[in-house]
Amino acid sequence: MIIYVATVVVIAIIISSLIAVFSKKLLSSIIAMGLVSLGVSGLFFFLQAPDVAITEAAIGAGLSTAIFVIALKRVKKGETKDEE
Amino acid sequence: MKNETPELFKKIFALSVIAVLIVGFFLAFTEMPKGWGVNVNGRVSRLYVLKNVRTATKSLDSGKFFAKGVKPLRTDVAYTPIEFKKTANLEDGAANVVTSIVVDYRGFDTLGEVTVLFLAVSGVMMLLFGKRKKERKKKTEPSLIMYVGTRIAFSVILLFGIYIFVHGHLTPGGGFPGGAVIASGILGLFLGRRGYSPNHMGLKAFESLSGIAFVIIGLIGFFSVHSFLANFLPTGIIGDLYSAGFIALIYIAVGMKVGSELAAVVDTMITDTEEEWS
Amino acid sequence: MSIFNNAALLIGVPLLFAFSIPLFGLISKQLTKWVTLFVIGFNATFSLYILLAHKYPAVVVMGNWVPPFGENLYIGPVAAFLVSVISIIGLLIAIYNLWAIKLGDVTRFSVLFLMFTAGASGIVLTGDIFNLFIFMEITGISSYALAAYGPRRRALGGAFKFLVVSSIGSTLYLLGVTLIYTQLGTLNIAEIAARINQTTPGLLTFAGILLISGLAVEAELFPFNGWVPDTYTGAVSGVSASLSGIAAISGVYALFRIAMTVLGRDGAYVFTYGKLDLMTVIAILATTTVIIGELSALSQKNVKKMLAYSSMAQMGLVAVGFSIGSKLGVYGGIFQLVNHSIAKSMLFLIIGVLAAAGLGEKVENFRGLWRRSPFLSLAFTIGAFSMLGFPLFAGFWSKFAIVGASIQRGGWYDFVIGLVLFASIVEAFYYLRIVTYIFSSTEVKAPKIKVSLSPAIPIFVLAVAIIAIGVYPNFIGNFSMQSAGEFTHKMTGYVLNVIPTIVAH
Amino acid sequence: MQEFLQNWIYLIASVSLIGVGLYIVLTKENIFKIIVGLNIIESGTNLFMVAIGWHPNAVMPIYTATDHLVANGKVIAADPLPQSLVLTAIVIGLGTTALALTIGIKIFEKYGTLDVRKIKEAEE
Repeated sequence: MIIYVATVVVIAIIISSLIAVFSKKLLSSIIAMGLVSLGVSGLFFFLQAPDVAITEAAIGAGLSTAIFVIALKRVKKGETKDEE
Repeated sequence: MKNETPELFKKIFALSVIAVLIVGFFLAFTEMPKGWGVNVNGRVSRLYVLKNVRTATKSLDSGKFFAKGVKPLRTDVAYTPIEFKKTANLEDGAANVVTSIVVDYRGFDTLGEVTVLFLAVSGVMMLLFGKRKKERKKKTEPSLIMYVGTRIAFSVILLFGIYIFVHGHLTPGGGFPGGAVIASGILGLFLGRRGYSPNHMGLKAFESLSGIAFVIIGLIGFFSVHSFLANFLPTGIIGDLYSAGFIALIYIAVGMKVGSELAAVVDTMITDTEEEWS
Repeated sequence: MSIFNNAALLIGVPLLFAFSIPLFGLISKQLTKWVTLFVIGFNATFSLYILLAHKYPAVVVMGNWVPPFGENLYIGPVAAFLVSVISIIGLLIAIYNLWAIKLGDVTRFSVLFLMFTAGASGIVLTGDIFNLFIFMEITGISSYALAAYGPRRRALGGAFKFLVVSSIGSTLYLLGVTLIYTQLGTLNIAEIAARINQTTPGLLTFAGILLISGLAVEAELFPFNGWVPDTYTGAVSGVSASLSGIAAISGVYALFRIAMTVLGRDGAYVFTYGKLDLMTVIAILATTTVIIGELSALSQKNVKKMLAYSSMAQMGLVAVGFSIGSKLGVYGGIFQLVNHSIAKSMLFLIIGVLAAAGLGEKVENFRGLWRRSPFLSLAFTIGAFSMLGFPLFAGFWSKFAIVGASIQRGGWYDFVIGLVLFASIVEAFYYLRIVTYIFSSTEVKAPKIKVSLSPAIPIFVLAVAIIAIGVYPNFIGNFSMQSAGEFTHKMTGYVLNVIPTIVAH
Repeated sequence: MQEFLQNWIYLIASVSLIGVGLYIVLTKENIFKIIVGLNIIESGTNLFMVAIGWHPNAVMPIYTATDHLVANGKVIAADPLPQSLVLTAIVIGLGTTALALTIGIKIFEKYGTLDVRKIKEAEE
């Protein structure tokens, strides 16, 4: 049964990765990237890998995104939009 | 119009690269064991799960390990039942097999990994080196609740981080997530107080000393067992807090190192600096 | 399997000191450069001891877990030889850095440079396919940061490009490792090498493509070498020297350790794996690299950029030598690799000294250099002659060996003769152009360039090494020949030394 | 259906993440966006590596109450080796991200833009 839940999570991950591609604002693509990491860390739980899940949640989804936002704040004076 | 053509080419190029990659992966996936086909017993991990590498080593010495041509007989290695909180003196006493691989069986990788993080942090600090700018006019002062709350939360988060890396050999977690948790606590302090700045000397000392501790633990193994990063402590009863030999020690060092390093990254990135090449 | 665990200190000691350099930095910034110097000096001495006292072939067991269950380092002829070369060049560049690196965060620069050298040695030493990835990342991360160091802003663009290309490369490598692990269930290079025939052909082909394209980034082969000119031009000269002198060695080593030992067949020539003739693919890529690199170098006005393209072309030549597959060809490749490292790092160091003296990087700026600094002019000329393979200079013997190998191999590999000839002629064009500029006289009185002792030592030592190898090639050639044997005969040269009982019938 | 999903879903997910990330890196011009792409590629790789060690009957590779990691002498736990490799890869990814962002910040300070094309123009 759990595989169906995993499938839903996979679809959510792919959608948020597409948001990261097509979003015009940098901040939202960073948030989408964080969501991808969070979803992947959820999948790690389904894959019986709690160690990896905790690490991915703390480092990949948490700190990585935080560092991104901090860095974005430093360059915010200029452009925040991804110019297509 | 002039600008759009290279864009289009770029997209087509990217899509074709990705298409080639997907086809290749599809071919590889059809041939590789997946889902129901995965069998851990043919892999070297079986020995790690059974904590029976020494027996396998002995059969390797007598030439039995690769008896059928060059196919290793990992499934033949003896199985001794391991019972939580009962079995003592295993070759590696960590209840969490992932931890025992990360720190013990493949501890050298972890030393390298800590080094990679250290180098990345060194690079960040080298590139953002310079005179610290004066804090710009604050737009919003965090509220009193935020100020007090982050300070209280910090001690709780710190304790939680320490818990994670001290229990790395028993429960999921370990040095890396523990360190990351501590660093996020420090990040909270930055958010809660404008102009907060940790003790740089202390961070630097922490970072260096914990790294040195890791290498020295490795060197103790080198001088006592004559193999770098060898587990030189008794492994105790599986599941006990005092078990698994040097795993807890290494994870404490790793946790402190990762915590202080990530805190240093956050600190360096938050503070505006002015470059100086004089 | 003979065990020589003391060699773990080649990695352990640099790590210990790298972690403690920030503490030394609290005392004095200048001290940290000396610490780096002494640690790399220790590595150089120790590796030379291993090489000259013939302590190889030996296995270094990590964590007391014997291969293939734990991680190990393997010291064969290749590792002993290349680690010595890497450490000695690293030592010389560290001496140069004493003078060159004065501004900015010197402490962190020392950390990064030390681990850059140690990581490159680690790539050459390691016997585990995932550990190789870790060392690639150690070398990679430190080189991105080092490449971005410096007051010039174009350093940053080059470093970023390098970072992106290289991280994608290492991701591809990791995917390849994972694919192989699914079928063989091991990460030990020796065991994978012995059992590579047990993988299915389609998976092996794809995994091979992934591994090779990941490793070709550092080895500067054609579609993956877009970063080279930008990074080399932007970086500080000492860093360019270490990239071309140290990272290139480990990059080529990693590529051919995987292509020949892991994926290859045993014996003199290396042929198809799966559905793909990997060596032919590498030969084609390498040939393209040579042609593109040489032609691009020809049109450059900026000397540093020209050296970067020339470096690319030379790495292509090295790869061509390896891809011939015979012992002589691999010998030529390794010899060429070492010669290139010596000569190219010296040329970059000279550019660094000249830049500090206020000389620009344009070709015209070299006019009349002979009057201003005979020492640097002579050294540059020696380096240039070695690069283009002039007889009695180091580069001649390696190019000669590659040509000899292609004649011996015959078949369509004869084209290599033409390729080497083409490369030499084009190189003669652009290097001799600079040399004629150097020796042409100018009317304008320019002040003499003073070279202080610490950059002079490495330039002098490297120039003498080029002449010495050119006059007496047997010393280095002997080690190159032993190394070539390890590459071409993978069972007796590598696998059986690590796991002696692997084919016990 | 269930069996198909159990065999394929994680692999499909990881390959699509790698593909999406590569698309970002190859087509986008903004430096921060390229780094986002690198991160997504890395998530995909990590997922792939863990997925190759999992089978539908797998249990966590942790000895807790009993020795149920082993049944009839056969290991039924999920493969712990790729998991430990992924732990390493995640930390390395964080290091690369931090360094890349720093280079991005410096580029912005010196060129005033994050657009790769404009940086190239400024050089020439």
